[in-house]
Amino acid sequence: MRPDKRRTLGDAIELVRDGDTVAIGGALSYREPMALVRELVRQGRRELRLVGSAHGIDVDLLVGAGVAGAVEESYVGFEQDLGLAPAYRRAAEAGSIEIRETCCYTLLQQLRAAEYGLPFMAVRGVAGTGILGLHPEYGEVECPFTGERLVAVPALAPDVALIHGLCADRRGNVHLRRPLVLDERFAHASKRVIVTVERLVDGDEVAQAGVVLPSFLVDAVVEAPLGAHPTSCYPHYAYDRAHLREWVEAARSDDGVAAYVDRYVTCAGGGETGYQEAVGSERLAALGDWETSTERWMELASA
Amino acid sequence: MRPDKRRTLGDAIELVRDGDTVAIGGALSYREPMALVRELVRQGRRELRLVGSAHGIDVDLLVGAGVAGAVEESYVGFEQDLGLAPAYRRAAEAGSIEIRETCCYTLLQQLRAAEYGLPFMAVRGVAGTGILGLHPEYGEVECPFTGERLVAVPALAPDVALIHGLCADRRGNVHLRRPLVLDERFAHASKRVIVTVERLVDGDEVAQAGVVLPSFLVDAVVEAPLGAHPTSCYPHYAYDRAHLREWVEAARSDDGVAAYVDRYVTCAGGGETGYQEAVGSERLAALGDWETSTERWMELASA
Amino acid sequence: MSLTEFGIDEWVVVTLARTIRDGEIVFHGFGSPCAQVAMYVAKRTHAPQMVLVEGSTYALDPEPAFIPATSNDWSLLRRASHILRFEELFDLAARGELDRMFLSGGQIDPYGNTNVTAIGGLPGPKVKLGGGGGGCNLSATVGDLTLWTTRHRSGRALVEECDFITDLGHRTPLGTREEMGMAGGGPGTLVTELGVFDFPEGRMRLRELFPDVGLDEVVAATGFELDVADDLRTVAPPRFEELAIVRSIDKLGVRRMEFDARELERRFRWSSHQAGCPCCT
Amino acid sequence: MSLTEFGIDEWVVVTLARTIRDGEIVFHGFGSPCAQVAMYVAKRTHAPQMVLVEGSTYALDPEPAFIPATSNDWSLLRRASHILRFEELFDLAARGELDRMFLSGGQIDPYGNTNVTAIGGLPGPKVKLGGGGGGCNLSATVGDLTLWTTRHRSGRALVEECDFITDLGHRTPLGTREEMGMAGGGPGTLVTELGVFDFPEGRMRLRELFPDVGLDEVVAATGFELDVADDLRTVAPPRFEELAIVRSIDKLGVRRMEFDARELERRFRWSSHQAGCPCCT
Repeated sequence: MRPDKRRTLGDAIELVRDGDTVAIGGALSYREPMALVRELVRQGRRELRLVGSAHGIDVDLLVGAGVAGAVEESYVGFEQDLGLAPAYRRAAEAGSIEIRETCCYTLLQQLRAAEYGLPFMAVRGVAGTGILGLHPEYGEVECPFTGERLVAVPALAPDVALIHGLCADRRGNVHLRRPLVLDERFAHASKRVIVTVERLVDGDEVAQAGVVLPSFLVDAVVEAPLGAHPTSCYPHYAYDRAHLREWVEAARSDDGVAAYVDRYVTCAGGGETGYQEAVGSERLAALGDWETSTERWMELASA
Repeated sequence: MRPDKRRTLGDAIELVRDGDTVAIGGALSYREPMALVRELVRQGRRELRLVGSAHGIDVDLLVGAGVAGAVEESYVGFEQDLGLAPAYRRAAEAGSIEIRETCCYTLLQQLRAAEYGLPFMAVRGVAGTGILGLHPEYGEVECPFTGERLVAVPALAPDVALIHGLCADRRGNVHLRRPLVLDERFAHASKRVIVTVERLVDGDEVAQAGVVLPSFLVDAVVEAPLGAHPTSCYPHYAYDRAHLREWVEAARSDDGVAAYVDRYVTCAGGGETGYQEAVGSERLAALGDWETSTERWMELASA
Repeated sequence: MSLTEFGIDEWVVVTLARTIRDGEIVFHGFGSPCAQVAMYVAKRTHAPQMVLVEGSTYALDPEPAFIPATSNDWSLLRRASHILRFEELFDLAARGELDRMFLSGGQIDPYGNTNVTAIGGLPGPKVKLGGGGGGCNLSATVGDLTLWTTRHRSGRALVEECDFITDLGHRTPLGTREEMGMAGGGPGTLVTELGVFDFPEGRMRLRELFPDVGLDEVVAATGFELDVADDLRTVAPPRFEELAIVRSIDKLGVRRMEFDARELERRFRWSSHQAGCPCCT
Repeated sequence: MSLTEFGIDEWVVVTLARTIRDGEIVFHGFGSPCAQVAMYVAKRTHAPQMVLVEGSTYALDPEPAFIPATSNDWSLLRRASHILRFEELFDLAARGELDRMFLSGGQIDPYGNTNVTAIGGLPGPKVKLGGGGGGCNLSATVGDLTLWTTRHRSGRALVEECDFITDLGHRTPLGTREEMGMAGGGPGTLVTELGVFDFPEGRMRLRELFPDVGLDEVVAATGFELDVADDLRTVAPPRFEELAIVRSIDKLGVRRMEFDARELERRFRWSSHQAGCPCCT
């Protein structure tokens, strides 16, 4: 048998060191590895350099809780619905974190370079924009065939990728469903990969469901049901819009962030059990109702 | 409704012009678009430039029948089983076709450049090998970050890709199953895409099965049951090893090729119906038996 | 609301929809309800053959029962023919096969450059905005861009110069698109809650006004010298069918989230003869 | 055949299997039955934690009921935990995470360069071989290469210089791997039907002989001056368990396709005391 990669949340997060470049899977309010994010807060990691595409509460919480030192995401916020990410915005405006804003595609090309074992990749855009000015590490390359000069971006191999999946076996074969966002690319490009899943299952079941991340990419797998909450993890649960609203309200001040962290993250119950108790089991169960009817789903979506 | 992309085999192959660079899907004795290959022979296309990874009877037949002018594949043959590809070998040794042998990965990088809209991609290997000498179109690029000099390969956008899939709808949404070989990359990188399928189905069924090539990539879709024969198209049929042996025997001489083409390709019955009659319906049906037992599958595999 | 009465939110959505040509592959960014709803309107009216690419799921031609307030939600996958991989969407755009994209901005300059990164620029922003998602690269290579903003009247949206250029318009301090080797066509249309603009020779020009808006209001709200078309017109009103689709697809009214409450009070109704433009009520 | 008697095909397969270290990610090329069967032997004996990547399907750790004569066949997917995409396999190798690959060649030179493209070179080949598949790039970056040939005795396989270099050994006319910036380790072992070679300082050296082969035969069959280890040994015999696995996995005997009929007549049996090397019969 292949090594057993099951870990506790606490042990898994020990693979993340202060100062690491950390890729966060999922997007916006969808399948973000929130249990891992909360554990980073509990363990008090510092100066993490976050990379990702378009994100929400994951990055905002890590910034608010003082875990992040630099943020290289393409977007952080709550869309037209709940608006700007308060903690991220405040830290950016105060200059307390480094804002290395990127573009989804530029990040993709940097991950591809790492995944392909190449030192750089070219991109077509970026020239002429302010994004270029934020990244002195970008360069230029001349096409040996056409003579075109293109922006070149260096390979980016995150130290750790954090991903929340649907199910996995103990060896670390992971099933995800689309949208995959950058989860696959993060897993291939990163040096270490930590995956939480709703359910640990046997190898046959994950193979049947469809392996998206094969075990050799994965260093640790943690069973963390509801581990994406308050973001969605379909088909298990829809996103918890009311909880996001609560965060956005709280995050408008440092005190609010502290109170949120105290209530939900480092709460007395401890760990994810404590989190789920603080949120309330009835409410968590209700998020699984999305499939009962369109009306119910709309109700959840406008909660 | 989206345009109806259903075509006859004959109409579809009119999208291929003499001299075109043609990418052929599948590999070895697996899911090669043989109905399209045979139609190319019937319509007498000339000077095609074939590109692909590791192939077998598809390329050997096109070379034998005088359709190919250049071959840029990573391998052409019948493995340890039936050995070298006789027609390809003879043409190569006679100098009647241009041998532009490539490597699977180099080809992948060239297709990726086309798919990514970039004029070139870098590869790590190739330097020091004879393959480099066959390709004056390759160049060199220096990494702007590390100073490494890497082999650069130009974007390769085939004029046409020929792919055989499992099912599709009339709009051209195509379902394939793994192994996908380079089928996906060909479809994304090529200017025109022609797909034959075992079965035309409605949109719901192909969506349920899983679309791998979305319709906007596909220019023509042709229902061609048994269209991969004598290569396999699981779960519909195993490969026809005895037929491959017959080809390999025939292909040892130009007369043998002509006799094969006459009997199977341009036969009196005409088109694919004629082909299937020449092969024999009982025999074709037997290839679908692979799933009945391991013993039956082994029997087919050693026919 | 009856189909003889409608709001500016609906009119903006329909106006955005009409910038789509049939057969195009069209993409809206995430967090863009007006553009998102507009794409469904187009798909179900004049552009049945467009390929609708959802803004964060990259689902193709889904038929959602409702539009949720977040863009990456399974409700947006319903009946999709396919879900593109992240990579496939961006590669499609990079090789020039994505025909149209919708982009908005906290700031938009006369060349159609947009800033969704930071008011006051970076570092040291006055207001850190959310960020551009994939717009920075997409704006360089997508065939045609439809811009929109629902905050024109604020006076802070259309500015002489963006504090930060996130997405490319027709010209930046580095030169024109051509000079920078950017293959995409750049912004073709800008729709605001005040009117519609085109970009002749790459510079914004007022082309159409909503009927309850005066030219002077637009001038006052615009932070640069306004070019105005000689034949300035009224924005064509929505058809009943289009309105019905807006309401049926956007049951939760997420499109309204983009507007100030005051703008949502603007109400239009069809004049009884249905010939000309609707009157404001 | 009883488990006390075995052929050179089986012994070669087992010897190949033993070059695999537990935990490695290992790949065989297509059309390579000996290497293919060897990987299953290793997986089921000393290397249970290896990741077995099938040669053309890129299936991970399948448990085929039999090995077919073609490499891209669904029979090779049975119980696979996953099927890698074409791209994933090659990228894995390019970034240096594919630990071992098996490569053969119509010609192999003292540095372990191989020619699977054309005897007589290109253009104007004397014999056009099939081609190298992905070996040209893979050989540059894979951690460790195990080479093999079953045609050593022909005198045409081990040559002073390849007519064409398809896959990289330790040194080409352009220089060493290091000088060319190739990160892979190059060939570590060559197994032929006559013996086993290692590559100290990047040049082939005879390390072990099969018991029915004389050093003079190897010298005669080798097209360059042969380095021989001081402590030349006999190839370690297969264990019963290994033989049983070879036979159970390769029910169709596809491994034998790689050998001349005469070689297949070579038969070995365990000496009754089971201590030393098997005797030839």
